Amino acid sequence: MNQSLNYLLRRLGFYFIAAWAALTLNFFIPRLMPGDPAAIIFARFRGKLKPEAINALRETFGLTDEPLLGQYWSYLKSILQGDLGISIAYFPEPVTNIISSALLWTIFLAGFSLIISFSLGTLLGTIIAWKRSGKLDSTLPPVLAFVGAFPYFWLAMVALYIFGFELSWFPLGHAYGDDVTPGFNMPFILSALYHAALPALTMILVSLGGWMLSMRNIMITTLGTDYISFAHAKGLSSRLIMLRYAARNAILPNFTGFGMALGFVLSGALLTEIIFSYPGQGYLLLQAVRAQDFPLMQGLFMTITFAVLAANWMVDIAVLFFDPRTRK
Amino acid sequence: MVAFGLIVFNGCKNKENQNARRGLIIFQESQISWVRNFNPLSPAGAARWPTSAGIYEPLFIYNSMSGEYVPWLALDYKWDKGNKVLEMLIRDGVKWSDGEPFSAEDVAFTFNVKRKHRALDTRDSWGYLKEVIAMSDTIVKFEFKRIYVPGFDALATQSIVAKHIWDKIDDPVKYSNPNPVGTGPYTEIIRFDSQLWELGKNPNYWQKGKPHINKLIFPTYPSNEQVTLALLSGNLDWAGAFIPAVDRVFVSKDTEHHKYWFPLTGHTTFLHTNTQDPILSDVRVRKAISYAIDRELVVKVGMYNYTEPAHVSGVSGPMSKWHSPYLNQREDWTVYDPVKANMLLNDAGFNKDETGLRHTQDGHLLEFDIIIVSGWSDWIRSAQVVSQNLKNVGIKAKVKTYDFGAWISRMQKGEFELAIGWAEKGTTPYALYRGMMSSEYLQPIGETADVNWHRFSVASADSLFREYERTSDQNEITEIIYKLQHLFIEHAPSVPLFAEPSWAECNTKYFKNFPSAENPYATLSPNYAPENLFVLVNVQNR
Amino acid sequence: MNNSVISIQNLCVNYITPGDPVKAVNDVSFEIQQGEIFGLVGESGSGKSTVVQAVLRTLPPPAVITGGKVIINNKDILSISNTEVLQYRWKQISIVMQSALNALNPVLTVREQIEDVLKEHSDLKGKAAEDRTKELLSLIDIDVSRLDSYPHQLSGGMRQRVVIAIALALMPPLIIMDEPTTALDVIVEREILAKIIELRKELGFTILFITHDLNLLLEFADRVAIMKNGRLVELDKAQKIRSGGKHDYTQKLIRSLPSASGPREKGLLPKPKSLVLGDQPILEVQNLSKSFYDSGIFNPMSIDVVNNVSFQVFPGEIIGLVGESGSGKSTIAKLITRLIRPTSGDIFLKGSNLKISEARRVPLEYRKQVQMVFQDPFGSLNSVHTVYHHLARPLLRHQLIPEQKLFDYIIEMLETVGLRPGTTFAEKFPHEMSGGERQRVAIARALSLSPDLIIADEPTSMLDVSIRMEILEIFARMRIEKNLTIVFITHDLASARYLADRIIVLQHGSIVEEGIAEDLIQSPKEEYTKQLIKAASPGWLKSLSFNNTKEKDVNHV
Amino acid sequence: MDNNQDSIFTRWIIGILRNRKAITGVVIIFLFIFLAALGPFITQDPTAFLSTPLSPPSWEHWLGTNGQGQDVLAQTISGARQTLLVGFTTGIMVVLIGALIGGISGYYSGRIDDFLSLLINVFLVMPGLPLMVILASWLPPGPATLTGVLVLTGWAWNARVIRSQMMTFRSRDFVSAAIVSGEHNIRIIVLEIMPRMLSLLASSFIGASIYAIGAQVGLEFLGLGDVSTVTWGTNLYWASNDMALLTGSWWNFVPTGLSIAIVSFALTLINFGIDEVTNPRLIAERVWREKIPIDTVVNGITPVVKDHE
Repeated sequence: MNQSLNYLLRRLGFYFIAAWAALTLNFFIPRLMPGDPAAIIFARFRGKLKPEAINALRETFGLTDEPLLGQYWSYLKSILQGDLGISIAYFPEPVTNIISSALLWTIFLAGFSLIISFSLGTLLGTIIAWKRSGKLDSTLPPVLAFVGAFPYFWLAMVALYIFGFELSWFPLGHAYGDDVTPGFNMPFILSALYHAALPALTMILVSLGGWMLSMRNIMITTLGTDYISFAHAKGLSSRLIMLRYAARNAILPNFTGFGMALGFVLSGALLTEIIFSYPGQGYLLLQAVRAQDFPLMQGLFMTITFAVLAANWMVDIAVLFFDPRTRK
Repeated sequence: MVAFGLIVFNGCKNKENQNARRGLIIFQESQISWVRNFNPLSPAGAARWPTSAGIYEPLFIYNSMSGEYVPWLALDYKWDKGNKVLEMLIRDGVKWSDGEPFSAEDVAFTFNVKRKHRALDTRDSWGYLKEVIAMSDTIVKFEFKRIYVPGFDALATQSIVAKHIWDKIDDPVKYSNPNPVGTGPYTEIIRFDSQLWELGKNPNYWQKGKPHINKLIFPTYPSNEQVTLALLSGNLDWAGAFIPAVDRVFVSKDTEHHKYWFPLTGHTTFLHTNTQDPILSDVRVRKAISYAIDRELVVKVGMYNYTEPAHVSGVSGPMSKWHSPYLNQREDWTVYDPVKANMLLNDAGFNKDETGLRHTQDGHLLEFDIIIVSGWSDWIRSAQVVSQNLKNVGIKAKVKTYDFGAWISRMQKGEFELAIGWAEKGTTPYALYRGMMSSEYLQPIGETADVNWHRFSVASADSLFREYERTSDQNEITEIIYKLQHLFIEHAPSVPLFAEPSWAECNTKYFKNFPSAENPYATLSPNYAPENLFVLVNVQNR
Repeated sequence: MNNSVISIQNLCVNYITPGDPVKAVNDVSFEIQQGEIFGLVGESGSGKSTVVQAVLRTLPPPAVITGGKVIINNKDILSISNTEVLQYRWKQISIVMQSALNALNPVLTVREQIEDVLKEHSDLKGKAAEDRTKELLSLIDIDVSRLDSYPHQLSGGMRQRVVIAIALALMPPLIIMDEPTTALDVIVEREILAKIIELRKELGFTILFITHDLNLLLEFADRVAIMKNGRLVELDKAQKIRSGGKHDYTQKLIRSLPSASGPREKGLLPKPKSLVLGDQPILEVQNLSKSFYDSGIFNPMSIDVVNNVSFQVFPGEIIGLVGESGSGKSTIAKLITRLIRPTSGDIFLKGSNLKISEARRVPLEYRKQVQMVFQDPFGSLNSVHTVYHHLARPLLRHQLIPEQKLFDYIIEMLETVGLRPGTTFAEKFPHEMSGGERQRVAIARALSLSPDLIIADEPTSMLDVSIRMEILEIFARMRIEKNLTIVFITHDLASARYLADRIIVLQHGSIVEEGIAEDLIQSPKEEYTKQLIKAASPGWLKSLSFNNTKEKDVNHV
Repeated sequence: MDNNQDSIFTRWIIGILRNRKAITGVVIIFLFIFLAALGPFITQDPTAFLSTPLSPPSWEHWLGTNGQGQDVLAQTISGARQTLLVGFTTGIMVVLIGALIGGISGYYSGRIDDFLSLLINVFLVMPGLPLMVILASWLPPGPATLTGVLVLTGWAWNARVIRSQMMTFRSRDFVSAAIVSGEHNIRIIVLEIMPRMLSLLASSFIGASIYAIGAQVGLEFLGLGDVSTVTWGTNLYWASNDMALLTGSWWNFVPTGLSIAIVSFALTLINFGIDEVTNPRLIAERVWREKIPIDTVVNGITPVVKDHE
C-alpha cells in the first residue's frame, strides 16, 4: 500500500505543477490582452473618460500599476486564500459567487452526460467487439461516427429546433422550470432532469461513438491476449469471459481517457450551454472574454482546470482500485 | 432511460409557461445567470435592468419620440444667474417604497455621493458642478463652476437614491444593494434565482393606480436566437433584441399578437475616417468615400432594411426637426454617386492602374483597413458592402475584425484608418457635432480620446460650441445647430452610413398598450433607460 | 481393447488468408494411451501448438478446422454442438498454455481464477470451493497465503505452478502442456518439470507434452511424435528416438545441442589450432556496477543489476558470460557497447579508457571497434530497410570503404556469412528472410566494420534449435579466419562450453566462477555452477526426482 | 532501394488503397480539395450580394441564397478552402510538433524526458476550449490565429501518443544496433524510427485534422474567427445570425453542416482503414469471416468446416 500511496502522491505532485502552470498562464494571458478594462467599461456605457473617475474605478477593480512580478505574487497569494477577486462585468460581485452556481450546473449537465455516454459507449464497445460478426458491429460504428462528424452545435441547434421548438417535447432552455423552487424537492429535481435531457442527449449522441470505438479497439487487443485464450480453454461461459476477463481489463486504459474527457466535456459544454441557454460556466466564460472581465475569466479557467485535475486524480485512485498492478 | 421517458411525457403537457401570465416577461440584457445587483449608481453598469429606471427614477425623462423632457420626480426647472444656477422643483408626495417620504434632500444627497466617489460620476457632472444643495423639501439648487447648459441632461436623468438608506453605506461603489428601496413603479424583489428573477409592484408608488401589472419577470437568455425562440413560443412578452427578417421569423407566426417596432433613434452609425491619416486628411477623399457607398445596399444587406441611409446632416428620425432649412442648398454628399467619387479621387491625384485600383503619387496602393468589433454582425455585413463599393472606385478596403477591447482601444488611440462606429448622442445634435468637430476632446494619435476618434477639429465650430453651452434660448440653440450642420457637410469629418434604429418586440396576447408607430408615446425598446419607464407604467393586462 | 484417452484422426487445420489457405496441420493422426506422457516436438511453424488448440477448439481466427476427427470418450469433438464443446473443455482436457506467464488474468486473484473454473464446471461452492482451491495450491507447493495474490505479485515459476493448479482443478483425464517451461530459467524449469512428473505419479493423469526441445522431452516422455511443416514425420517410443530415430530431421534435432557435461564431443565448433593470446587485454572491465533507480517519496529504491564485475578479454579470445535471467549478463553487454552508462567502474579498450565509461557521447572510434549481435534477429533489423541499407549505413558512417567499392564489399560480407548469392539477399527486406538468415545479416553487419570486439548477446536463443549450431559455427569460423575477439553471452552453458575458451558464470549481477571452459565444466567449484551444469545435462530428471527414493542409492553405486 | 516492390511503404499504401473504407474516404477528401481549389473558377463570387436574401434553391442559385442574398453554393464551395487549409495545416503542424516533442521526449530518457513529458501532461490537462476561446479572442482573428490556437491546444495529445510509441521503439534492438554502429541520434530518429511510425503519424495527422476542422468551425461559430471571410465556420455563424432555422431556410445551414460532416466522416473512414491495414489481426479476421459460413462463427470455438479447401 506504501507503493500506491507513493504513486498517488507523485501524481498529486504532478497535478500541483500542472495547476501552477495553468495559474501562471492564467495570470499572464489576460495581461497581454490589449485594452484597459476600466476604459472598456466606460466605453461600453458611453461614459466620459475623466482621469479621476477612471483611476478611481481602476482602483476599485484592483488594477494596479505594480510591477508584474509583484502582481503575480499577490495573485498567487489571494488564490491560495480562495479569493478570486471581483468581477468587472458583474461588479462588485466576487467571482466566487458568480462561478459557484454556474459550476454546479455545468458539472451536473456535463458529468451526467459524460457518465451515461461513457458507460453506454463502453458497454456497446464491449458488445460489438465481442460479437464481431453481428450486424451491430458493421452498422453502429459508422453510423455513430457519421453522427459524431457533424459539428456539435449544428446538431444541437437542429435538435433544439425540432424537439424543443417544433415538437415541444423538451424545454427551449434553462436548467429548471420557472414554476419550481430550487432546493431538494421532487418537482425541482424532475424539472432539472427534464431540462438537462435534451442537451445531455445531444452531448451523448456525439460522444458515444468515440467511447464505443475506443473500447472496441482495446477490447479487440485484449481478446488477442493469452489469458483470454486460456479462459476460453477453461470452458468458461461467454458472458463471464466477455465481462470478467476481457472488458474488465480493457476498460482500464479507457479510465484515463475518462479523466481527460472530463476536462474536455466541462469546457466543451460551452457550446451546449449557449445553444440551450443553460446557466453553466461555459457561456459565462465567453461572456467574460467578450467583456474583458479578467478576474472572472481567470476564475473560470482556474476552476475548470482544478476540476479537471481533481477528476484526473480521482481517476488515478479509481485505476489504483481497479487495476491491482498499480498497487504493489 | 426510464427517467427520460417520464420527463418527455411530462414535457408534452407543458408547452407554454402557464404561470407566467401573472407578470410581464421581459428580455433586455443577454445573460446566462443573474447576479443580484440593484445599485443604480453602479459605475460598471452591472445593475439589473430596470434598476436605474423602474426601481429608481430620474428627475426628468427625455422622450425621444416627442423630443421633450417629461417631468418625473421633478416638476419643473429654471436657469438663473446667467445660466450659472439651475433650480429644480421636486415633486411633492412621493414616497420611497419603504414608506419614507422622498424629498429634495435625497436629490442633493445623490449628487453629493457622486462627488465623493468619483468612480460613480460616469458622466462627469462634477466637471462643471460646484455645489448641489437642497434649498427646501421641494427645491434643489445646482450651482455651476462654469456656464454649461448641456449639463442639464446628466442632472435631469440621474436616478435618485434614498438618503436614509445610502448614507449608511460605506462604499457605494462596491455596494450591490440586494434589497433596493426606490421610488419607481416596481421595487419589490419577489424572487431571485440565477436563471430567473421577479420584480413586484411598489406598494407606495406615487402615480395612483399604476403600474397595472403585478410583477415583471426576467428570465435569462444568452443570445438573440434564444430570445427569438422564447418570443415565438410565447415565453416572452417584451424584448429588445435584434431579429433578422423579423416579419418572416416573428410576425408571420401570429400576426395578431406578434408586434415589433424598430423606430429610428435619430442617431447615425458612421464610417469613421481617421483624419490624421495623410490620405484621409483630404476632404476630397472622405467625400469620395461617401459618394462611393451604396447606402441602400448597406441598409438592405447589413441592416435587413430596418433603417434608412444616413441623412446629409448625420441626424434623422425624431431629430429631423433640427434639420436646417437651407440643406437643399448644401452638398448632398451621402447619395450614391460613383462617378463623382471617381472624379474626386482623380482630382486628389489618386490614379487608377490597369487593374482598376488607385495609387498614391509615390506609387503605393490606395488601401485601407476597416476595423470592426468581431461578432457585431450587422456592422461586419455593412463593412463588407462598403468594402465592395470602395473597390468599385479603386480603393482597396479590407475588413478586419477585433475583439471589443482591442477595437475600442484602437479607436480611442486613433490607431485605425476606417472603422464603423457610433458617434456621440444627445438630446440635440449638438452632442454629435461636438464629438465630430470640437478641439475639446482632440487627442494626438496614441493618446486615449473618448470621443472624436477620427480626430478632427475646426476653429469655427469651436466658437459655436462655446456659444451653445452658454445659452438656454431655444432660438439661439436652433440657429447654432443649423450652422454646425453646414460646417459638418462642408468638412465631412466622418462619413455617416445609416440611421440607427432601436430594437423592440412585444407580444400583445396578454398585455396591451405597448407603444407603437400608431401610439408613439415612447420608444418601445427596453434598451433606452429611463424612457422605458413610460412603458412600465402604461402597459396593462389585456 | 482401446484404452486411448484421445484419438486424433487425419486432423487438418487451415489458416485462411486473402489468397490460398495455409495448411497449418495436414493430416495428422495419433492416439494417446491412458497414463502415458506423450511428447509432441517441432520447431516454430511446425503446427504442434495448432494441433492441441484444434483439439480444444480454441484456435482463434483465421483458423478453420477442415477435416479429421478428435475422439474423446467415443465422441467426436469436431462434430458436437457448441454447448457441448464448452462442457468438455477442462472436464476432459485441460491445458497449461505456452506463454503461461501471460495466461493469468492480471486483474483477478489466484483464488478467483481457480474458483471460476470450479463454479463453471462443478458443484463446489463456498467453503468446499475454497478447500479445493487450497488443496490445489498445496499440491503445487504454493503457500496458501498466496491465495489472494494477483498474478503480478508472483514470480514466473509460481505463476506457472498456479496455471498447473488450475489445470488440475477438475482432474481431467488428459492434461496438455504446451511449452510450459519455455520462458523459465533452466533451474526453475527443471524443478517444475520434476513437480509435474511427481504429480503424475501421484495422481495418474495423462500428459500431452509439447515442446521444441527434443532433448528435454527424451528425459521423461514415453512416446514422442515429431512434427514438421504441419505433418507428423515420426512417431515412436522415446528410447527409439533417443537412439537416433528414423527420419533425418529427427537426427538433426537430437544433435542440435550438445551436453554441458560429460566428455567433450569432437568436431563440434572448430577452435584454432593453437590459441595464442596477447598479454595486453583488448577489453578490461574494472569494478563495473549498474544500478537502476526507482524514485519515490518514501522509499527510493535502487536495484543493483550489475555489481562490481571485473574481467579481462584478450585478443583472439572467445569468452562466455553465462547466467540465468536477472544475472546481469545482458546489462554487461549493454554497458560494454555503451548503450547505457555504468553507475561506477571503468571500461578500457586496448588499455585506454577514451572517456568511454563516463562520456555521454561515445567516441566514434569506439563505435567502430566494438560491435554487437543481438538476441532477436527480427528486432535488430529495421523492417523498413533492405539488407543492403543495414550494411551500408555503418560503412558510410565510418567511411571505411570508398563508395564505389561499397556494393562489392557488402556482397562479399553477405557471402562470408553464408548468404548466397549475396546480390539477391542484398535487396531483401527482413520479413522476406528466415530467422537464421536474419541473424546472419546481423552478424555480417557486425563483421563489416572489422571490429576488434564483438559482443554477441544470446545470438541463438530466439532461433529454432536445428539451426543454432550453424550460427555458432559462423562465430567459431570467423574467429579463426579474422582473429576476432568475441564476448559470447548466453544462458546455455552447453553452447558456451563449445564456443568459448573461457567461461564466466554470473548470478545476481556478480561473478560466481571463472575459468577455462573445459576445466569449469569438468570440475566446477561453486554449487551454483554445479547446478547449472546438472540442469543442462541428460539424465537430470532422474537425479532430481529420485532425490527422495531408494533409486538414489542405485545411482551412487 | 527502398522503393522496392516489397517495401513496407508500398505494401502499406497498397493496403490502404485496397481498403474499401480508406479508399472511399480518400476519394471524398480529394473531391473536396478539388472543389475547394477550383471553387473560384466555377462558382459565383461568394461575397457578392446577388439576390433576394433567403431565397430558396432555384436554377439560378442551386442552393438558394443566404440572409444577405449571397449564393450558398458558392459560399459552401469556397468555404471549404480556408476550413480545409486551416484543418490540414493544423494537422500537419500538430503531427510535426508532436513528433518533435514526443519523439525527443521518448527517445532521450532522463531529464529531457522528465521536462518534456511534464510539459505534455500539463498541456493535456489544461482545458483546451477555454484556452482556445481566450486566445482566439485576444489574437487578431484569421486563419493564422486559428491555426496557432488549435495547434497550441492540440499538440499535446499527439505528442503523448508519439512519445509512448517512440519509447517502445527506443528499446527495440534495431535502434540499439544503429547506436552501436555509430549512427547519429537525429538520424536514427528520422531515418530509422519515424518510418516505422508511419501509420501512427498518418492517423495522428488525420485525427488532428478532424479535431482542427471541428474546433475551428466551433470557434468561428462563436464569432471568434474572422467572420468577414468565407469559411464553413463563418457560414454557420451567419446562418445562425440570420436565424436560418427559424426562417425555415434549411439550405442556409444544411449544405455547410453536411459538408463538414462528410469531410470529417471521410477522414474517420481513412483512419478506420489505416487501423485495419496496420492491424494484421483485423485483416486476417475479416478475410476469415468472409470465407467461412456465418453460422459457424462463435466466439472462442474454432469452426469446423469440413468441405472447405
